[in-house]
Amino acid sequence: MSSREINAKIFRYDPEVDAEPRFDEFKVPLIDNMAVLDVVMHVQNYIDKTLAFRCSCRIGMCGSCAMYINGKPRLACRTQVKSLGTNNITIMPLPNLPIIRDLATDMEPFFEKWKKIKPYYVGKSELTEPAVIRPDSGEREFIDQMLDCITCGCCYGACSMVATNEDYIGPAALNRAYTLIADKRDAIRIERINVVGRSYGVWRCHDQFNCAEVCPKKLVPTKSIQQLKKRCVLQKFGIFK
Amino acid sequence: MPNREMAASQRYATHSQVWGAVGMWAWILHRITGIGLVLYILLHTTLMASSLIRGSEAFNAMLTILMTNPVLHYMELLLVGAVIYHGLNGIRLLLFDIGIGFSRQKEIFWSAMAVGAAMWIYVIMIKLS
Amino acid sequence: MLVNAITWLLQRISAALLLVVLGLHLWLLYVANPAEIIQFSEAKARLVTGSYVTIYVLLLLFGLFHALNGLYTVMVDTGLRARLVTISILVILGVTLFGVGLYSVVQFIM
Amino acid sequence: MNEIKTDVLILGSGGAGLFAALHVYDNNPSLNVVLATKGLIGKCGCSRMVQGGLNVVLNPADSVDKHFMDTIKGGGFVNNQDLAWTLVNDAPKTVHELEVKVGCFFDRAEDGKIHQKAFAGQSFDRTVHVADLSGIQIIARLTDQIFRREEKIKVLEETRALDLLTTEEGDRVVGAVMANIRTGEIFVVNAKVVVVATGGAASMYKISAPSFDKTGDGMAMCFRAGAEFVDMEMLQFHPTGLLAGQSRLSGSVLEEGLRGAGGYMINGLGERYMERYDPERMERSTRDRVARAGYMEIMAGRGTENEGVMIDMTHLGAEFVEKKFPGMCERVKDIGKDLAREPVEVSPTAHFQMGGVKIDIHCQSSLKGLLVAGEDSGGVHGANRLGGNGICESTVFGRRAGDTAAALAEQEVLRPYRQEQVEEIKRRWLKFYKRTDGVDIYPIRDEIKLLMWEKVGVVRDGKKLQEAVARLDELLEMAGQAYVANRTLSRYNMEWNDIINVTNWITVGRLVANGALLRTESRGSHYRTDYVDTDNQNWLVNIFLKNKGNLEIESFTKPIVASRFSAEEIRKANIKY
Repeated sequence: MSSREINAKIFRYDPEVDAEPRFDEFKVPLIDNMAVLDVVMHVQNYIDKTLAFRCSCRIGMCGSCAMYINGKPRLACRTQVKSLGTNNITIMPLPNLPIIRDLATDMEPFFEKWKKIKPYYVGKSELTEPAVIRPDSGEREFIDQMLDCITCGCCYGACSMVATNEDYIGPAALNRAYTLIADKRDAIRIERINVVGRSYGVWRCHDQFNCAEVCPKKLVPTKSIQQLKKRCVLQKFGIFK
Repeated sequence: MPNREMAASQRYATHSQVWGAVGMWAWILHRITGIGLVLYILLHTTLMASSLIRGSEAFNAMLTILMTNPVLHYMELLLVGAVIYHGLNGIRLLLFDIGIGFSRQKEIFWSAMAVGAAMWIYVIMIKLS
Repeated sequence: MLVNAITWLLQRISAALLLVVLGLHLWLLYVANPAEIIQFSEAKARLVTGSYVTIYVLLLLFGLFHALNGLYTVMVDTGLRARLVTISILVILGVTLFGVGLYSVVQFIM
Repeated sequence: MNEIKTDVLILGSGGAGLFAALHVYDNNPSLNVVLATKGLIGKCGCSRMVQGGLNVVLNPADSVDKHFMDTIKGGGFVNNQDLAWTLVNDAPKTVHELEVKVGCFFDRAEDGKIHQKAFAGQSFDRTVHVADLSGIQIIARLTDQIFRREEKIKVLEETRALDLLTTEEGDRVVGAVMANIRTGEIFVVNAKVVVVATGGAASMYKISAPSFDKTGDGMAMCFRAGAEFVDMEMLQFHPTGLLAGQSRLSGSVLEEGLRGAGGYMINGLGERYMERYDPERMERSTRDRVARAGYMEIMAGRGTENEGVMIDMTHLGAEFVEKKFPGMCERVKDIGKDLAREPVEVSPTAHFQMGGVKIDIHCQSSLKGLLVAGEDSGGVHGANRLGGNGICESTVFGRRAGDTAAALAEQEVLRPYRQEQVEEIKRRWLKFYKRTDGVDIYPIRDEIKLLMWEKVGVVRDGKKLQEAVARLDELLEMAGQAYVANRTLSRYNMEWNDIINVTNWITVGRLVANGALLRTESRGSHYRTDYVDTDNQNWLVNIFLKNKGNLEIESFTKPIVASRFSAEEIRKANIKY
């Protein structure tokens, strides 16, 4: 890391024009606190203006800039160049998603599946006031940890079950389903259980932990999915209502 | 509006994987050993029955072949290894299924591997002695 | 299609039981029985007791279910479409093998 | 060219845009809504980035009157009091709806009720929050509710509006010309009502907090369409923007709750410098004062070597800080520092525009058919916004805009747009593709960021403002001469989008600079070294700006809307800013 220069190898592909993708190499000066997002922005602003990528908030809250960086899906804004331990950075688009151009992927399949689990809260009609839930009651212990999902798609890109089965709903959507199914305020939990219990749902997860490995928010979707499996079985025996 | 139609023309997607993760390797090995064991079980049941159909002498002859052939002898060690791995990693998976060990999945994997290695070495020593 | 939940659960249960039964099987073969080559007569001698027979029948049952259901899971994971056909084939295969295995066990008892 | 006809067109998918769409649907599910957003839905813009939370009166010991007084006091008394009153009055309803209908779950206090934390500039602990990253949950839940109503709410992602379409008389908005960023396709949305909620343009400063895609597009479009603006000189600097060298992480906000919880601001010499500026409230003073104090310390040479000051949380105990502010600790860790265990370098950072399009309490702008909500609108916060009133504004007024839009869409008919205006707009934005040579947009972008920071920044004076006004006019001209490197590439062309972004920045920047030049006093976030005093005799007025035609700026002033706390009372209270 002594060199003040970064070799960035960036995936280029325009589906309308190119038959095959290619890699372009760029030399980018290293600055302090440089994030991978700084690298691609430098390239686009000052070297090759035609590069395409997506970003928005640059502080890891919007989840727009997920890319496959040095062998792992990561948020470009939250990945410090220093943390990669090398000056050679290979940047590719997020796996398992169609490519719009270069590093910008089409999140459509991800959100189609997201919508499938009915990701929206439907309050119970009798709940007209904010529920009174004491923090020490333990009722929301695990839900609140898993609510921080920013739908960046890193887990979706990392999941080899998504890669091999295009119907699999994927970790992010299942995690969201869990947060709603475990939420006692919600009215359509059984409906959701019936969705996630189908063959494209929780049963495709085989505890690989790739999602947890790459999640920039340090969530463990595997655990949410396990909780869902348990509830599916309980519901089958009429215990979960 | 045009967004939706867009997707169809853009079929290309990369499927790069996360190779650094322990869980990924654990799963791959679990699958490989699993499929191997399925094949073995098919072979095992049919071989047993097909030799027994011809009586106890045929059975003894068959087992003598199976248990003295040096190649098969080493293959058998592999088989035992596969069973040990599949079983121990299976215990790890069962732990997850009852909700234990998510934050320690890597440590659990390596501990299971250590136990498995000891068991396998023990079997190898018995077999080769 | 909550049959998924049941097969998933059965896969876990069979796994847990296999750990015991297969463990016993291997123990008998490698530790308790130091003989180089297994003889029909020895095997027959072991299988006279009812508990041994039970172990082997269970081993057959759990083993086959676990193996074939596992195989099916692998196929579904990789995007299998012809589900019903596959299930039918696997069920027939399973039943046949169970019959074949049972035949072997019976040979030892008789 | 494609054309979409709809009842309501909503631009922007932050708190205001999403809530507006939701309320149009919930008021009348038969109405068609088109929700266009420049990025991915719920992901672009700043509502998502909200950290602190949302000010609301829930506790019986608190009162909306107190919240109102805090808001106008914090705002230097130039707030539109009707709007400020609407804000504080609707806030409880909004939080109620967020919890009960939308499904948010805010942090709970020991007794199981919603927890409210301390924020600066407030007489009561009333900020509702989800740890220290509240925006994620608020916006994620709202977005999911949009998905639920997808049949009638058509979401156009990565689709930006280029300009608004008006009738011949110019007094009514009838839709917008849009560009699909992914395909480059230009098309028209013809609507009965247009809701603009795209956010401000604080990103035009060298050190700034907003997300990159928020470039004041809505404001610039409204200006070009002829809407009236109010108090554009009022642009807030947040006192604690993280300093990360040249990295684009620089400027991202460390939340207000840090100061609320008792964090110290110290300068390069280790002094708690707020003693000199607001000895009474110290670090819990309003943002404008703390930001200016920091800036002045830096200017006086008492800053750190990277031209910053420091926020020090260490005396509160590492465990407390890590538990209460996990998101902030994480963010600081990215640049190799430890918020819980050492002082962290920060700088004032351009954050929020209090000024904006003039609206009434129904979000109606000066043009018929044009509703504006959220940061694009002006008047709610006066000269300075309180922390926690931001997402509060966007949700409160987003709801209102939705209600108004539904009512209007039921009454109004769909009026035709003018094809020649469409052609003109297309010419304006597509000319950059026609040139083979011209101006590179990125040096212009870098220049405007520096220009705004140095001349229209935390501390201003007449001479610098005049220079800025003149230079901004030149830069607008120059940006018009820009060209794109690859003329045939209309699909996801970031350079073309940046040309539009920079043009919109300059458009809004001109309003800020001109407004600042007109206001010859200091008040709230507007501070002039040539007029350091707050002049309550002459300047309890709002400055209005609008497009005279040809992008020339026309200005006029009106006394403040003081419907609840009169100008006389304000003068008597004699609070200096």
